[in-house]
Amino acid sequence: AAADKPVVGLAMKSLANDFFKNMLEGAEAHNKKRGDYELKAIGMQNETDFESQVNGVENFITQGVDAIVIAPADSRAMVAPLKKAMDAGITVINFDVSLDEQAKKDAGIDLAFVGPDNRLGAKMVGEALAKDLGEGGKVVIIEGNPGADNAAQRKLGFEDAVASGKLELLDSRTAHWETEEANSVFSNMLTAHPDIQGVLAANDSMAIGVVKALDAAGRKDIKVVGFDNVPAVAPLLKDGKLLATVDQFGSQMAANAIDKALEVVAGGPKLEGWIKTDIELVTKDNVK
Amino acid sequence: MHAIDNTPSNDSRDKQMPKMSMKLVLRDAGIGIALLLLIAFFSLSTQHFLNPNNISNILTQITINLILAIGMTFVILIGGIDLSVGSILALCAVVGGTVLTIPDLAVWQAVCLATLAAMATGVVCGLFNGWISAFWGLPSFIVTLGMLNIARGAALQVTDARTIYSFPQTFNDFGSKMVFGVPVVFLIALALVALAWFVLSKTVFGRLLYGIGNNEEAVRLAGHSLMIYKVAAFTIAGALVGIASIIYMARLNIASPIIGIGFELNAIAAVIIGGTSLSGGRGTVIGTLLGACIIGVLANGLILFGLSDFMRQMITGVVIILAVIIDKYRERITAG
Amino acid sequence: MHAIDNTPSNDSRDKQMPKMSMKLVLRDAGIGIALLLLIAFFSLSTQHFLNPNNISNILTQITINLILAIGMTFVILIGGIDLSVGSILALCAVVGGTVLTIPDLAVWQAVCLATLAAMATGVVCGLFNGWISAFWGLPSFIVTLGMLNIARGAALQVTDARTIYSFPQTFNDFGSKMVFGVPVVFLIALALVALAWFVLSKTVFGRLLYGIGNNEEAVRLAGHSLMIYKVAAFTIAGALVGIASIIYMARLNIASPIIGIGFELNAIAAVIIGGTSLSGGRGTVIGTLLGACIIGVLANGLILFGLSDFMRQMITGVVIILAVIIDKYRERITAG
Amino acid sequence: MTFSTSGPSVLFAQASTLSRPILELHDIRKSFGGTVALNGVNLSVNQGEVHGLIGENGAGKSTLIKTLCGIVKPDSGTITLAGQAYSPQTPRDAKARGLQVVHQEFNLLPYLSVAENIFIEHLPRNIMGVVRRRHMNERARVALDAIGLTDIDVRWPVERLGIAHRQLVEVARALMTDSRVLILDEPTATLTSRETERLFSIVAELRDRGVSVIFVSHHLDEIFRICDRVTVLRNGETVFSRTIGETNQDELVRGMVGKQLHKEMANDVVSSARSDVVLSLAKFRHAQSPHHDGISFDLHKGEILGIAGLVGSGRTELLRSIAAAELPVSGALVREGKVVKLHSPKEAINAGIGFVTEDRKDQGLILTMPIAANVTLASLSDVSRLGLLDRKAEDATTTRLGSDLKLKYGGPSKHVSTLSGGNQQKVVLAKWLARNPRILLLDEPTRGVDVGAKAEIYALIRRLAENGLALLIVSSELPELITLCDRIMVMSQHRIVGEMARADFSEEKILTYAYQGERRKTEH
Ligand SMILES: Nc1ncnc2c1ncn2[C@@H]1O[C@H](COP(=O)(O)OP(=O)(O)OP(=O)(O)O)[C@@H](O)[C@H]1O
Ligand SMILES: Nc1ncnc2c1ncn2[C@@H]1O[C@H](COP(=O)(O)OP(=O)(O)OP(=O)(O)O)[C@@H](O)[C@H]1O
Ligand SMILES: [Mg+2]
Ligand SMILES: [Mg+2]
Repeated sequence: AAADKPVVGLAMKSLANDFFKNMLEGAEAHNKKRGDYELKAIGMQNETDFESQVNGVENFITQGVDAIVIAPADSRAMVAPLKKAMDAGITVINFDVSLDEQAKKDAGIDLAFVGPDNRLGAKMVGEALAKDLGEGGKVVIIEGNPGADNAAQRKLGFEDAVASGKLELLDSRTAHWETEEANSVFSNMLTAHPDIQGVLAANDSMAIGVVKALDAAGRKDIKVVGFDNVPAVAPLLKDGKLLATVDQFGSQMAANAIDKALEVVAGGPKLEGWIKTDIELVTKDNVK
Repeated sequence: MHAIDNTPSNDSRDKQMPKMSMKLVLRDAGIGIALLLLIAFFSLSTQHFLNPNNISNILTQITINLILAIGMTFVILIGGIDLSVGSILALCAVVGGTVLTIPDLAVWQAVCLATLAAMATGVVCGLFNGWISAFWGLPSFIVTLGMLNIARGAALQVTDARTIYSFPQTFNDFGSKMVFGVPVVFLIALALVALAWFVLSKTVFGRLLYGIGNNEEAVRLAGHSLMIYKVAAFTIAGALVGIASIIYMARLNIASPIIGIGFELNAIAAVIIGGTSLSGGRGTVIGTLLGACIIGVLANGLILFGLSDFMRQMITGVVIILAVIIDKYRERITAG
Repeated sequence: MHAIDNTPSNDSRDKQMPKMSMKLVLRDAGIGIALLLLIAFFSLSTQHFLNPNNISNILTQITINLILAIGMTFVILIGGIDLSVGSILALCAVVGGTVLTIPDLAVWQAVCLATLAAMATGVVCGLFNGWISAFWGLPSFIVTLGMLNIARGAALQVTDARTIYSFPQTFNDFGSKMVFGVPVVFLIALALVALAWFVLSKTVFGRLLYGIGNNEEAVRLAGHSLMIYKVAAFTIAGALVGIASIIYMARLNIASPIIGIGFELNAIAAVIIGGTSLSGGRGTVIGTLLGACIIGVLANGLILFGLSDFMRQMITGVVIILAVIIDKYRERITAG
Repeated sequence: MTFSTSGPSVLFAQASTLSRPILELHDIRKSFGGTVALNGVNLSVNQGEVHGLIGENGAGKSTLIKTLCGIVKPDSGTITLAGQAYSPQTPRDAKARGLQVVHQEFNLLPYLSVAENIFIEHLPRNIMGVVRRRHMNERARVALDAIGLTDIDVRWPVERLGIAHRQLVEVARALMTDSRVLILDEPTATLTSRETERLFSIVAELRDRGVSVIFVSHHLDEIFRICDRVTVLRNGETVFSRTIGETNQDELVRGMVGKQLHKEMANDVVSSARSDVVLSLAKFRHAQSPHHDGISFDLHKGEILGIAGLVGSGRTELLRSIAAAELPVSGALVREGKVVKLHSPKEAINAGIGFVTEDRKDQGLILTMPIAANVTLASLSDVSRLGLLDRKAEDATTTRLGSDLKLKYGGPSKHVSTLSGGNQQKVVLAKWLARNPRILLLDEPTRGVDVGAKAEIYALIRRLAENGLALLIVSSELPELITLCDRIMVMSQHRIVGEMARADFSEEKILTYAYQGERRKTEH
């Protein structure tokens, strides 16, 4: 390895889905374009296996990387290993999901966050649904993995929208981010509450499962919103089967964070606070 | 047993025959009773359970698990286990999905080719599982645990972790087609159950699978090659995973390399709740059908019942155990 | 055979003994060889593998799996299996974590109470697993599959899916403490291995566990109560999960209800790669230690080797299978 | 059987008639589903006597024993032990009250050591619960030496032992604890005469110490040699109990089968052996054999060739190698003039070789499957078309062979596990007869088979030979070989040490050959 090129360790939650895959590709393209650093990326086999991300960070420290750019698997469990990295003189940038403020304070570290506001995004898409349904619209939430930080944020955002749009929340259940489970769980919710008017799905994979369940039940009157803007939902948005989703520009997120990291490594000023990245509501009108 | 005649006397046999078949019926009946209890409970306690729409929902929802569980029945009957079905499902789906989205093919061509490709993928994985475990005499638990990782890695590698979508519309429609209120995909699964039942109970091949599960050495010494039958059981399981993957795609219109995680445990649960012995040699595919129904009814009923997600999970665990306890209890009673 | 004297005759047997103990050594050696091959490969092909830091990383990383695998060895030796360890880990952690964060306790009090609470939780779950399967004669596969759901649901229910954190700093520090470059948590695991080895190979209790795995009916006919031993094996596994959960918390400084998913498969893999027979009655905890090392070295080495995640997963699968094949091959050679 | 051992002289003195009953059974009944196994058994065993328990296969002997040791609960009836009511719920209760049993089917732990198996009931331990291994091994050594099992190491796992050695290990285990009543369910079925003699001397010693022994056997000569009293069971009922001096073989047999035995047991039959050789071995060597030149012999069409030998002389392994259950390491097997190389049992069967194994439970039968399925297991192509089973044909085959073999069974669809030991053995035979082999290898074909059934099997074997089948029979019962065979070879230490034609048959001669080989070994 050329000693003059700084090494950046990119730690992501998973490489096994579209969202993080886009993110990695964005980072790789960025790496090729800049050409002045070396990129090492790791993912986890299972999004709840926090330990393997801790292991990954420890391995980065052993390899002596110059910067670690991390989308934490858990906002608290990652604090200790990242502190260890910082103590070893490694620049750490936190993106995608913010580390927990309290945990950071307890550990005595100060770390900026580069990333989107999940809760705001969820609120945005929830409000789009509220606007469509009008006050008193009956909705259900399909949650992400219980215990996952972004799932919790998105649920809060949905609940914000329910409150501000004066919607009626009939039920809220997890489908563990999965299409097939969302399909089953939602079919069953629909049986229990035939009067559902709108569905807030915490990611697009689950939204796809919900849309299929509506197709199967022949219900065209129910509106669905998702999150992430994965390529597979483009046709659904165009057909009007999906009302809206949120784009967090994942492909640029990692690249941006790496830029920030390299600035610090090159002697730039320390980052502080929350450097918010773009989020955008995607509907029929602006889908690509 | 008193009169010592050396041919089975007809009178005593005739007396015993109805009793025997009663017992055979009762064998599956234990599970059937558990299922009926569940259905009765949810019918009384929830409003929509017996609604025809809900019934067809349930049938759709158990289809994939049922098909996987049929294959698992073959494997468990010979005393094996297959932990890799979930991963193989993903691999079959991405292979099938890739074929399905080849441009410039007529829909029927694309569907036929995709089905063939998915089944071929499943067959290859099954052959690998069966051959490695039979040839080296390794426990299938560990071989299929390896395959679980291999097939998942391969599915991610060939798709580069991307979801495949945009399947032909007629194909997608097929996934939610109904005949007299019964989902077509469930009818396919039912046909597979019937076929498996026939193979297992009426053919020489099935007889030997049971034999191997009971006493492998006796079957070997009676002049049969164990290898063929073991490999065949895993291969059948693989082929069924291929079929399940096509149905998965028709239902959800996507093929993703991360689908099917944990499906193996559901399939195994269906088989065991259905009364098949994990050590092999005993069980029926009808039991498996009932087992899959129990799991499906439970998942559906508990949501209608309005239980929280976490309570639902706990109760699912309790019912899995209760179902086998009921089965055991009935066995004790009828045996005594 | 001719002179019948009642004192042990020595001649013929002394000749055969060295051969026997050589064989016993070789039994674990097959797995040891596989491990050495892996280590040699990674040492040569990657830069940082033999770096002391990396070694202690690996040791830390295998600790949890090793502790779970020790308990799994007990269960598998009696011919059972425990699919619930991952879920029980989460339940123990949230219970222990709750105790750990009780305000106004001195650190040592909190840690002691938390350890007790976590172990008690594990013991209760283990008792349940063991008692239900022994009393009803149910396959432990299905009972622990039920427990997998029950414990997970309970962990989510008691925490309402929230993560518990803010543990005492000294507790957190303990998770990354080193003695001469060896992580303290690994030393604890090693001590548990030694204890388990002693219990299994030196005590009456241990020998009867092996006996049950060999031929449960024979042990029963010899006048022993199977119940006690079966329940004990699962309870030991549960208590070890409790210990593992404390180490998990010390290492990651959180207790979350969603940790531990899939850990059971890793633990089972370690046990089986370590040469313990899935049908029970044969195997050692030393083998389990080696099996856990193989898994840990592989996970670490493949990352250092710079392989893509997906390739890594495939290769992990291949190595799991290869490890048992090597073991089988060696067995065939030494047997001939 | 007349020959002397170098062991302690065998004392078969008439029992010191301490006619105090220690164990009394009154009107014990037990049915399994529709099958009545015990239909009112009465039995009284005195202290310090050896009590023989005999009866046909399926008469209920093993079931009776299982009720005594807490495995099977009787439906009705009372048992008193030493004057007190006795109703054991578990094997543990039975042991606590001083009953020890050697069961008919093996109950060993294959991967544990011989010593651990012997001590499994009470592993010697210190206060920490740690096994005192050296102590255990030494005591196990003494125990094995005492029953004459000197050539195995107590540290070996039991899986390395042959079937007779396993039986002896079980006996050793039962002898480890002092008991009031020792029950032996067909312990001699797998033993050769040398081990049997040894066992008898031990039984005699126990009796002299006041222990009561219940002894089950199908060998009436053994009953007369060792028992003080004998009880005959038939169809789950007690027929009579007699002091041994008041009865004779004929009466016992009549009691067991309810009729006089025919002359099948006699040895005046004309040989049906012909001149054409159907199987010939040349320097045939199996994996365990220490000899380079292996084994060579010819087997003729219609011939019944017996192989005698002491336990562990390599007879089973020879048969297994011929049947390709294990592959031989060198040498040639010639079938009807052609050298054939057999790689699997399948090929052996296709070459017309059938193999009845000595261990029916582990290698012969699928216990939890129907009788019909077991009978047709080796000939499935005859009862199927295009891979579809023809149940009618299957049942017909079963019924036909069942009546040929005088099988006592409830129906073709009953599980084999519901049959008594001897009837199970007949199912194994039926399986091979259904296949119609040219050569049939039989390893201990009448193990656990009662006198009546034995006679039937002998007649059947002769009939088969007359029809041109070549039979190779390994048996540890010399009278069996002498009755049946046209020619007997004696094996010792994995080689053939002697051969004799029918005219020269005698037990003495066979045993002399058998021990010759042994002596040669110890002289080295
Ligand atoms: N578990 C069982 N279920 C059904 N029937 C049984 C069972 N055990 C024994 N029997 C039946 O009870 C009868 C007596 O069998 P048992 O084993 O006691 O005979 P046995 O006298 O020991 O014969 P053998 O000399 O062949 O060992 C047989 O008809 C047998 O089929
Ligand atoms: N797995 C094994 N490991 C070591 N030695 C063995 C093993 N199996 C058999 N032997 C030994 O091989 C020899 C031949 O055994 P074999 O079973 O062929 O004898 P046999 O004459 O048929 O006696 P039996 O009456 O016990 O059937 C014996 O000395 C036996 O102890
Ligand atoms: Mg018997
Ligand atoms: Mg033999």
